[in-house]
Amino acid sequence: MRSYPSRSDRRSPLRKLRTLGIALTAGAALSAASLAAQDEPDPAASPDLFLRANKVIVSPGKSLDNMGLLVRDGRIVAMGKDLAAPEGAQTIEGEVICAAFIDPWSVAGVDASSARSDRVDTASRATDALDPYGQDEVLDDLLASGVLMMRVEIGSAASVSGVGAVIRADGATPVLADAAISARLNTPGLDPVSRVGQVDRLASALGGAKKYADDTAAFESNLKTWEEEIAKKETELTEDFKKAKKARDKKVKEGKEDGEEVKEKKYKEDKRPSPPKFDAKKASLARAVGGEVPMVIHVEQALELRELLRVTRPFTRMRMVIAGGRCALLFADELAERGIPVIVTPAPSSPGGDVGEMDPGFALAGELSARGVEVLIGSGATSASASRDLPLLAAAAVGHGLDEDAAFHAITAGPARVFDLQSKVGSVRRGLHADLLVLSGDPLSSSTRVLASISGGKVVHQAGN
Amino acid sequence: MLISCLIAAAPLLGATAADDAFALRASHVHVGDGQVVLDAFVVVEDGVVKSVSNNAPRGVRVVEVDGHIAPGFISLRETLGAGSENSERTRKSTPTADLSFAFDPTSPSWKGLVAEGVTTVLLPAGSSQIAGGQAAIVSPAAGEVLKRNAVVTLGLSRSALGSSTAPTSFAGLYAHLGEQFDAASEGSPLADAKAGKVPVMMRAVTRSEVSRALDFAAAHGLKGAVLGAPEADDLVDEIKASGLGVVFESKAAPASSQDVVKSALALSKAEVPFAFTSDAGSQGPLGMRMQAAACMRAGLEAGAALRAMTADAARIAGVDATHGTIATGRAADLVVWSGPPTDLTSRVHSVYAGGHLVHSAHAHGAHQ
Amino acid sequence: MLTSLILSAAVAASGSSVPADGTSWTIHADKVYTSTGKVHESALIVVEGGKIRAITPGVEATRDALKAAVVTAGMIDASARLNSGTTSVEQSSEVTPLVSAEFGVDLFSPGWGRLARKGVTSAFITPLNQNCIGGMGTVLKTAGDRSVKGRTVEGAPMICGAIGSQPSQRNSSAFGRPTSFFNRRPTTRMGVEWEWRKSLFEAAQAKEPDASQKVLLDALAGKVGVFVQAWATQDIRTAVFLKEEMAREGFGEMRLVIDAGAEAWREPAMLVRSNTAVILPPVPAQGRTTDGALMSVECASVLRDNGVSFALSGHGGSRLDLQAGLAMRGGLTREEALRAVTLTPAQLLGVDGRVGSVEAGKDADLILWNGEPFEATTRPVGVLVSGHLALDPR
Amino acid sequence: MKSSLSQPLLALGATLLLASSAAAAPQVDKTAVKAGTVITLTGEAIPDGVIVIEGGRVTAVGAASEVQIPWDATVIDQPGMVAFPGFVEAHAARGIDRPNETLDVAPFLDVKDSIDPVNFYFEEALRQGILTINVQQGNDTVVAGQGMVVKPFGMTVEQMMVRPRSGVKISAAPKRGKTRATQAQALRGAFDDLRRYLEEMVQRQKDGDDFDRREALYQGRELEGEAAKGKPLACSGWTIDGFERVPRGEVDEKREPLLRIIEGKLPVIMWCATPMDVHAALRVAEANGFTATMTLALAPACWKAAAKIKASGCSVILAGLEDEELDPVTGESIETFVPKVFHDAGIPFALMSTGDANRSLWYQAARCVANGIPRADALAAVTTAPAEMLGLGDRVGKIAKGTDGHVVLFSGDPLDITSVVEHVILDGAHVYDRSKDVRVKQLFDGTRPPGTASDTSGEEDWPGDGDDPEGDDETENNG
Repeated sequence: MRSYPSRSDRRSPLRKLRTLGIALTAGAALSAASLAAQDEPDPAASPDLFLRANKVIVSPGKSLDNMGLLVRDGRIVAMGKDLAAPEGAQTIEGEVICAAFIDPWSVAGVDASSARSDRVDTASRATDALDPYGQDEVLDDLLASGVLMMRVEIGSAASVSGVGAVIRADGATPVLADAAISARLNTPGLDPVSRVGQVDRLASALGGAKKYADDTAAFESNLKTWEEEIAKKETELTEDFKKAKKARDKKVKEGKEDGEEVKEKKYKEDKRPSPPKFDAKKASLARAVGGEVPMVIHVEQALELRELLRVTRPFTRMRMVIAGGRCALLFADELAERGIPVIVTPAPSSPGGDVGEMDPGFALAGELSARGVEVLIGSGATSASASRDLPLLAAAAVGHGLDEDAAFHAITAGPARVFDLQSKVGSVRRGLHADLLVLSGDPLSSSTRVLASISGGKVVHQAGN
Repeated sequence: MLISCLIAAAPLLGATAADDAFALRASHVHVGDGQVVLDAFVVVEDGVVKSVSNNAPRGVRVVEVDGHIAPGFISLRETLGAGSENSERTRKSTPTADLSFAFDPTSPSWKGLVAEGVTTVLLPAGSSQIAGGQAAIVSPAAGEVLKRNAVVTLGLSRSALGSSTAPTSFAGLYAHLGEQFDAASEGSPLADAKAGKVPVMMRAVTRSEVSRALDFAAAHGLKGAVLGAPEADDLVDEIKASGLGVVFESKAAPASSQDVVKSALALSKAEVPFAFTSDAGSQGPLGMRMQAAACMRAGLEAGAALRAMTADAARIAGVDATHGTIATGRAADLVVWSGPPTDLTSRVHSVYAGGHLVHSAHAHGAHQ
Repeated sequence: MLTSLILSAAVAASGSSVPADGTSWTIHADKVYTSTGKVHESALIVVEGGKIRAITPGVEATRDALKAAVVTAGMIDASARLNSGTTSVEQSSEVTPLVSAEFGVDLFSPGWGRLARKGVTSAFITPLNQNCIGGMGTVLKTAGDRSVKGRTVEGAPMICGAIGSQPSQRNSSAFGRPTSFFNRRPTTRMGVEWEWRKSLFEAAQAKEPDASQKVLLDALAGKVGVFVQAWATQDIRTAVFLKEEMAREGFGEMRLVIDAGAEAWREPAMLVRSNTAVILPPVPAQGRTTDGALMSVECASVLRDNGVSFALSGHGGSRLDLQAGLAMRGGLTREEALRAVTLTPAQLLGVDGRVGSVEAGKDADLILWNGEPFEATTRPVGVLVSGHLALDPR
Repeated sequence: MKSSLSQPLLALGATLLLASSAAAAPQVDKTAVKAGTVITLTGEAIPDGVIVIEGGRVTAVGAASEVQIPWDATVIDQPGMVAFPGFVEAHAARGIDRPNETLDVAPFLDVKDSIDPVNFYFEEALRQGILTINVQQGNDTVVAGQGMVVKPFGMTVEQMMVRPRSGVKISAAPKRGKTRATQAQALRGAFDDLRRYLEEMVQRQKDGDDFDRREALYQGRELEGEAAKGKPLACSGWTIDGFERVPRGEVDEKREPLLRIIEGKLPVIMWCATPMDVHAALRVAEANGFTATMTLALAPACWKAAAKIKASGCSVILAGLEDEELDPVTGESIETFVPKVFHDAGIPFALMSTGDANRSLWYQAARCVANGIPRADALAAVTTAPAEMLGLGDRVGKIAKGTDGHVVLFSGDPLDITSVVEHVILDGAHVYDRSKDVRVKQLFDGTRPPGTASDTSGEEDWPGDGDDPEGDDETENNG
């Protein structure tokens, strides 16, 4: 099991990797093996695990007092006030138990060059760039800070950057290999015309993908009808065969007599319809247009966002998510009405609360949520280690007007819902995956410590050792 | 948002008439040295704290505030408003330069900083000079210089070395600095630093830069602090022995820079005074609190975190007689919080600088 | 009788458990090469407070002794090139005798541990070779104390510089360029030689010499050694001719050491004549190395055959024990190779009073080998630096 | 520079020696090598042993007392020397004029067309006692061309050839201009494209057949039952129904090698620069069913994926002996001796020689011994192990009845730092004699014997070398 104790001295996992030798890499290898077995919790997880706390936050704003939790094979199998620890179960107690934090916008666990690349397309996959080795240190710190899952992207320098994944910080293992397609409309230093141009290019790409999807659908129906016709024709022909043969034999006979070749009857039939030329990029983008996966678009400024909201109206099935959105307040009503969530990144670097500028800084989250927009809080994929700040960012958002439950939602249930994982993680219920935190106090309070991090039923961090 | 800003803007123009005497009553009063007085009255007179006690003062207007009162935060480096005016490029050393003249009181960005509860700021010289000048301590809210020639700033990191200007080597740097100190005439800044009258702030980043700086400080009997030193925990014994403090530079995300977090914990364990910087220009006004909160989530006590942003910061800057704590005779730089001041989830209700209300988050709230 | 006494003392010492400071040990080796020509069989070495206290041959290992097949003195890299690069050399002038290399030292660089674990226990640190006369070098232990002072091994002072292409690299004429102090001589080898001669002459003829000229005067008088990097034949010649010219001028006999003398094998007679010592650079992978100098594994034995005093070096990046092995491949005996990485460099740097051989009273800088030293099939399995375990054999 | 007139003549002489013996090689029928020690690598070393080579193959090996030397055999008697099978280089992107094409996917290329018989590298290999070399393209690729196993002697590629089409070089590490994500994408794309191409082929065939059938029905003809023209697709990764309908000959020759890869008929050498590349490599191999025929060529850092590799059953070629990482927290360097990790994990491994003349395969093996790997296993990693990987286990890497007539005579034990190669017998022909070696004689001036081209393929082709403190060359670490 790959569980690092929190570092008490200046020793990094590398050292441990070395000292523990292969045993550790076995862990990493194992987790990578689960690439195939997607989102199923690791069956080889530790034995029974029993958690107890004075307060269990089952979902934002809803908590139960003095509960026990039983974790088995990576899942929460029982919850109850008078639930007792079974024989031989590892027991961890704390003040608060809640769902693990999920960073909806991160590059942690992704190979750095792929994360920064500008050479990716819609068919590129974040799962191809997961690096459990190179970012040992970073991932280790995430486990300690309670951020156990991230939605990761690649190609932060590309306008459209392909299929992102939701991964566990523990070994950078995928939970969901196709979490979202992501695009960017924030190329710095462009003049207004080309800024709008960016949006139009995105729009036409979406349009192209939609057409490709339609063509494919059309081909499939055509093929169906053609096959039916041909089948019919074939049965007819088989029925008429004897007659046809007689006729021919006759001809042949006559032919023999006046020594000339038989002229065969010309046979005609409709050609088999051919599929549209295969295009991996379009095929991938089409899934976002069709709403199979969310479409996350990083946009900060008003011009782009206004344009974007306009051009995307026709794509009714697309599930759009705005990332960044410093100017989102200006369009709060439309965002709320169209149910478009916003991943706010209250970067400490944004000049605070200064309304001379368009950037409301830390107050953005609070004000958007007050206007009925679903707010997620993400670390902004600026660097792999940035995700570590997630609970701090959420807390700071509370300090600037966001409701405490909304802030908690923004880094747990929210991301889980937006990226179709609510049936697995993001809240604490029987049957859900055991991705949990045991805390010494309220999740967002600065004086709270993460006592234990449980990822897919495994204890991946425990304070003190 | 808009309203609050207008409110905040007003005092900066010095428009409010100061209450010459009033008292604030709060459920918690954080003195700044670690202790907390419950349900206390803070009496302010002529911009100075007159008393902190549990019994109501007579004859002064009492303002009930709901929440916690804490000393205004002190940032030990802030280049906001100074822009690039804080380092002289033509010379490697300008020890007598006075940073108070780099202070731009009208810079709009100060508002953001005040709104985060920072009432006192140290303006040091940039790190590209070796002896860049004397840092000034200013009140961004009042737009005033509180103390000139407060701290001598020294740049002992690689960024003080030139690639095609002398010195290019640490040997050259220390030779140069040595000469500066030896040549320092009575009463000059460097002489005062040697005499221990004025604290120094030496920027040193890598461990070897820090240990060289410590040696130099020991050789010349300097007091004050090292600025930078993210890996201070690796040198905690040496630093403890040197009697110097450490000022951590707030980093861009992640604020929970593990180096700084580990170092802060180690220093606090060894009882070495340390402080943070806000660097709002690059890190935003919250950088300082984020860093402190990161340390707390890793185990630093709230009291220690608050000290680092108030009392200890004042001590390092040599202004602990007037700032950094809520006690009789100290400047009335007070911040009213919705909860514990070190908790990121707490909001700033109102900010007083020298007894003036300089920021109020909501039209209602602090004042009934 | 006597031995038995020492032995009992030794055993007593070894019997006592290791003191807290962790600089006292007993070590048993099947074979000890002392670097002084002596070889002890099955010897017990007692280390106390970082010093070698006693060596007792022909005894069995005590229970708590560190065991090794062979023990030798720690290696001394006379050209370790372990400094923090450009920040170690003051380039605002071409001649900076007052600069001390210790300011360029970064004790926290991983290079130190790397050296120590490979058996290098002392290293000569010089300013980067970008100046004609860069400044004073210094000998540091590769592990142990956390301060430069604590690591320093006081030796004969050495002024370090370079002759060849390096010192002229960044310089240029001011024409059409933004002016910087790089607009100056030397831009050629001639210029480099000119800078050397100029500064030496000026020092020698100065009415009242300034601080840096005093250093150069000591160099001319042979009180301060002159450590000159010179890869190729023409540069080695320049250095020697300079020394001889100064002698003719009656300025004094410089104590000259050629660093990185890859092509010293070409004209050994000249080196003998001028009694100049040579530090050989690592053997290049394919014939040629810096400044186009040619070198092969045989160079060391050529110098030996001609009676030139020489040491081997690793330039930080290359394992010094491998260099010794390659010298053996080129014809040196094991003992000669050992001397060239221990006692000889110690003598050249004037630190042989403390390090360079396995003798009672010297620093406990020891390498524990798992076989005969410098073989490709062996390596240091334990290293002591001033008694500190830099590599634990257990 | 001591350039004498005699020197070029000497060089000429040497080449003549080589040339003549090359020409002579077929004629030399019977050779017997007597040596003080014969290391066969099939068992204990034989003191004072004899090796008899007839028609280029070893016909007898044993103690002088037991082996009968044919009366008409040429006897090479070196009582002071040690006879050794000769080293096997499992992988070298050298001796060719350019290690890589710009093309992403080019499995149809063959190094045969770029091997340069007079390349300096082969001369040096002979001098180092490396008698079997698997020449492959470089790592800067997605799917590169096919390699070839050669011996470092001969005037033409045909003379040198031991086995053609020895395997295709694939890289899991990003080619220049690609990232890990796009490299994996390109790799996946290459095989997806093959699959789509084959599916379309089959579809066209099906359509055609169906049409013929219906036409016959319509015209009332009996359709002469068409026999399946091809073989079914034998890929354990994926398959295509009705592939047997397609005649193999119709498969585009540019794609044909990929088809042979997924059918496990063409071995793969997969380059990985980091442990995460190993995951990518195994993913694509599993998906396309060539894990069993894949050998991993690894940069030192890949030791961290040892467990994963062990599970895959792949054998590995190690480019570089030591991995060094800087602890991100302390900045301390952490060294790992890579072969030990694989040895302890029980993964078959081969070593690679660096460009350093003084630290060839013998040195790589010796370092393994120094770091605690048993001598037998260390020697295997430069002889029998790579031989097995190349499917030449019964021919090279050891001396036994029936193996190729290769013998290297060392001046001492092959792993001694002072030992050098004195003689090389290749297919029974005496092709190298150190006493006549121009370069050794002229060691002090770097001239090359006339007619040897320089080795153009650079070391940078193996990032492993760079990471490897053992494999350093003149490094000024004060820049």
